[in-house]
Amino acid sequence: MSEVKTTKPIKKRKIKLDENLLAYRGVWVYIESERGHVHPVSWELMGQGRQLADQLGVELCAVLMDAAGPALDAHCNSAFHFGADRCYRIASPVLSDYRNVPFTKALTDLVNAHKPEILLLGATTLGRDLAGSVATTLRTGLTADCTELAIDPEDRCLLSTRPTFGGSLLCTIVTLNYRPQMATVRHRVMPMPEPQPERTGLIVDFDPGLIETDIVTKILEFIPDEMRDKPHLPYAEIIVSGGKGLGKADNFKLVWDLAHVLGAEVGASRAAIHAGWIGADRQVGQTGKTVRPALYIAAGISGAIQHRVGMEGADCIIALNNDPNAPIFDFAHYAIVGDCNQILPALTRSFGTYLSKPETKVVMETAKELA
Amino acid sequence: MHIVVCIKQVPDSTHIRVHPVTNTIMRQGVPAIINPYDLFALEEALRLKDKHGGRVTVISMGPPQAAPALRKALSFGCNDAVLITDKIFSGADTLATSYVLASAIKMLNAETPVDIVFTGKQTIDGDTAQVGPGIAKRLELELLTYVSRINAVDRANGQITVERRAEGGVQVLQTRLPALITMLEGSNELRFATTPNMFRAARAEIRHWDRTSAGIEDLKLVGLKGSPTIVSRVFGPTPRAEKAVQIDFDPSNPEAACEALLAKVLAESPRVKKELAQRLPGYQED
Amino acid sequence: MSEKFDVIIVGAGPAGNSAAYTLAKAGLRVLQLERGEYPGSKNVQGAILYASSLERIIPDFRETAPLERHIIEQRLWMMDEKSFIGTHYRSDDFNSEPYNRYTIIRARFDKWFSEQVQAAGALVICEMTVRALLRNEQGRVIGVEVEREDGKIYADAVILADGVNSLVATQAGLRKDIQAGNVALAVKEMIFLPKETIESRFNLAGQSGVVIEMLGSITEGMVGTGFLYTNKDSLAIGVGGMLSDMKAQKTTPVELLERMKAHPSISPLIAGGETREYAAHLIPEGGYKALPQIYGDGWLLVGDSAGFVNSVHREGSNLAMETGRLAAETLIELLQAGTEPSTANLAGYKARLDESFVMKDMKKYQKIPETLHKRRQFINDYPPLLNGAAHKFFTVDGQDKRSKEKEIIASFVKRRSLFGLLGDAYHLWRATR
Amino acid sequence: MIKVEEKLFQNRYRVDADLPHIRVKDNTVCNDLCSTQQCTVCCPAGCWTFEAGKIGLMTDGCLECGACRVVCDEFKNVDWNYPRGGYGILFKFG
Repeated sequence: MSEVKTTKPIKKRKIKLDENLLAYRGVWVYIESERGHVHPVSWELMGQGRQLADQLGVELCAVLMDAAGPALDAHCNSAFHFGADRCYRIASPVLSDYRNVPFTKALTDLVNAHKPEILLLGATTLGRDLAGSVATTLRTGLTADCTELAIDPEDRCLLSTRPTFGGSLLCTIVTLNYRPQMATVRHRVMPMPEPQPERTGLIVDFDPGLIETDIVTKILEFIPDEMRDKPHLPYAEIIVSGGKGLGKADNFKLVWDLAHVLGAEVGASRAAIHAGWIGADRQVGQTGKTVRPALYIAAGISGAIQHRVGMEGADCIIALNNDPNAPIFDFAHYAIVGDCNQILPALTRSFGTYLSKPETKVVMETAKELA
Repeated sequence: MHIVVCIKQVPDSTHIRVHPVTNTIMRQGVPAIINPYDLFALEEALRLKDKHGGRVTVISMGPPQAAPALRKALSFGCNDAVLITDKIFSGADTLATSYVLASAIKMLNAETPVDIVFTGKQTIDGDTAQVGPGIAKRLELELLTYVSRINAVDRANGQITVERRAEGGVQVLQTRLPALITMLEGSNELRFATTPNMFRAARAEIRHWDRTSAGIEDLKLVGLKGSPTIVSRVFGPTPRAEKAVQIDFDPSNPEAACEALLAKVLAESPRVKKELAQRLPGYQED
Repeated sequence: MSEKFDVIIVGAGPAGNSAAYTLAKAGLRVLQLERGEYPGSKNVQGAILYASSLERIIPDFRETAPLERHIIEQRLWMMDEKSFIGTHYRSDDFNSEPYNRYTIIRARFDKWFSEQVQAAGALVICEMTVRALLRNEQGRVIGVEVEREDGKIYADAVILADGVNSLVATQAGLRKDIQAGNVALAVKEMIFLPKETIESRFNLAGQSGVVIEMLGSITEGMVGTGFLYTNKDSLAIGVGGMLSDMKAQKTTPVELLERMKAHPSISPLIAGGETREYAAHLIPEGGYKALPQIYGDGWLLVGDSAGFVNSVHREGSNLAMETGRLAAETLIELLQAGTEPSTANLAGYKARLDESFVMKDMKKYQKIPETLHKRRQFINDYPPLLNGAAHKFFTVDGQDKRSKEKEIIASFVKRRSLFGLLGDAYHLWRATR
Repeated sequence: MIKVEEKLFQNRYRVDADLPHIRVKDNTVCNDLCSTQQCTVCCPAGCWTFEAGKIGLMTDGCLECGACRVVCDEFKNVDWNYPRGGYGILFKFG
């Protein structure tokens, strides 16, 4: 990361593309699949890629790598449904499971052959590993974990915006006189596009000439994750937190009930931990954990800045508090003013109904068409 | 066994505050620390040294003021520290950085052959996670990223077996040394330095390498010139102005408010809707 | 093999740094241990630097030391709920080099001082917390033990500069723990404002600065003071009261500070500022009478660790530097002559202190703590009386001046009685001899 | 009125996860014998609380001033120490 300058926008250097870089056209999205299963971030990127391609007036291409077979072909079709004009298909037994060297060689050769101007990958452990090596091999620019991608109308450059300094700031990064412009984006940042089943397109096969015996790294086995018991607050997508406003220790049970129905992690404010109602490893805030979930439900938490710092990155904050001017209402998205010990059970029932967990009565269909 | 650990001195970003009202960056008095992710790499390297013997060299590219970070790394038990510092390196992005570090490691390799290079998963100020892969590519090292555990190191025939975090599980990989490893955060816990090591670190002389001693051949590839990307604008996230949407709550009929809330959330937050959809029984990620 | 030094210094505040610098300059093998991440990370002070003491240690400190503003105006306010009466002494003499007093920011200043100590040859190691003293069979202190593995470190003598809590000496049984009646608890904030705003609000130019000491209503009946010091682009504001007083009432330090900041004479000075740090610290206030035994077999106490603070004049860092230097000079003389730093031989430290302003000032004001403690009127009655008198005197309402004077005198007599007034004057005079 | 958390928010801490440096020697002394709980008033960081007849201590916001130890002079019930080297409050200005 180059030095952070003041917040005034720096006059961007006028980028003059070398002659040979003008040939780089088209927006590519790397479709990441492991064990026959495409990671949803790839489809989200297809939606974003479609917009960029339309703005640039160029083709959107999907890149798929796997052992030959029905799964690979099905994924190509899905890529067309999600907006691809063309699919580059690289089928090789060497690519059945992800390993850095073969995948880097295949993607690099493909890029050198067909010269895209933009290459997008998911910011998964696979995507970041691959992007890092490919960018270095191609000697080009790469911006990671972007939260926003746009085209600069003046010079058709990709403007990648991403958090920096631990998320307290955002910065916009530009790739200069290098192509392709590479960027990775995290899962659930870009909206999922609607598939159009009638779309189809051109499949282009590419053979990077991979030989298994050349590859040094061997995969011995794959161990799937079992259920985690240790609190995983930093990675949780839904968190239900309780604070002093709950009144007493056993009301925390209501927080656990709602969390159970939502498959969520349980967090707490410093005051609740101070009162000894829950373990300190569940503290969200300045001296606890920083979380960035999709949904954060705060029950009986005043929302003092020390707590706010740890959770204001949440996508959707629901605040339950009986004090109408609790500070949390200044930055929460939704607020219910009332007694948490009444609201929480009601919320548990409503979400339970919606998610049609066994203990709820409502018929499956209503849940389905709501989904 | 000769292990090289790359670390970076970064501002303690948990302490960079954006003033909630004026939206300016408050950098006043923000101290510098070792990039937290690098500490997991450092600990793993020291554990390998404890088990298999050998030396750990810690290196960093940065301004002269980055020396204390290396001195701190020495206090945990590293044997040698090199600060690669030169005015023309400043402003480097990850590509230029990996070029400089790779050159320096080549020089170290000439002194004593290097078996493993460790880097942190990413930095808290850059978060790009590209320096590790970049160095591996330039030095033709096998790349093992997001490693959560090192199962075995077989020095006799130069083999290493690790567990690498992947989506939904862990890959057990075996590959040939020399290799470059980036450690996943939380994979170990940093040791509490012993008194002798604190003394050694306090007395140690930190080697300073400039462009020549680091073996830099092509000056065009370093610093701002060698960086394909530049930061064109830094700004604070626009604080949410509007107040929370109030949903009135009638204690006699708590369900009503909750149903209204649920409907609103599903309508207005696609991410939450998707998240909830995934928790529907029988949901198959297509 | 364990480490051996001539002298180990515990703590890297002004006292510890002065001792380490002086010893290292004399060529002794010195080890300084600091428990914080960097020198200054655990130290809190108003903070005013007194050039005279530092000049004796590092004469050219002004060239490299991080100094905020040189002080050209001293204000003393006696405060009532809505007003203050006080004296402002501002002189252009203070504006000519070499400046006499500066405001500083301790985290930066201590770091700079420590760099000088290291340059002088001392070995400084941070993040090392001393847990105990090592003693030989005769009970002489022969080193320290830190909490890290193999933590025993040996030396001929140990200087304890570990601050007001003086934990090492207390836990080693060399002194009694500090008492609530001998220390004040002060809380402080660093409020950041643009340089120009500070300069316009305090009528300053360039690097000149103003310091304000406050007495009266802001400590809400407790014996204590408040302060407001100007730095380059920040204001240090704080208030403190005797811990024994704080223990006897219900206001928390945070409430005390917030109400002080809201005082009509103070809030405009800090308006629009951004608080970036909140700190708290105990300050030795017991004076001469509370001084513990400051040296013994193989050990010496310096700075706050011994309680060397002259609270009447708000002086602490100069006493710390002075005692640090004098302790070092005592040891240099002994160790270079090869004599044991025994209790008897270390008496030279006390002798040097008695000759210096340190003991003279401490003795001069030894009765002050007790006087203020017993005679609350100096804090509770006189400020409102003086404010009331000033208000009446300066209100032009057609009342003739003679009757105004009569009423003012009557207000004093009514509040304190004639005998009380004379008693107060006498006790104040006696307490400052 | 400003809550103490609002103040501590700006400070820099390195919390020594499960090694609190201050401990209550015997809770029953605080809960049953002590009548004033002055530590809850004097602590500038609000680490000490007394609710529902029980003393509470959380040291992660501690400013290491020592007031709680000194104030508890009647029962001497506070086991007070500095955090491990490099941990606890780290003043940016001081």
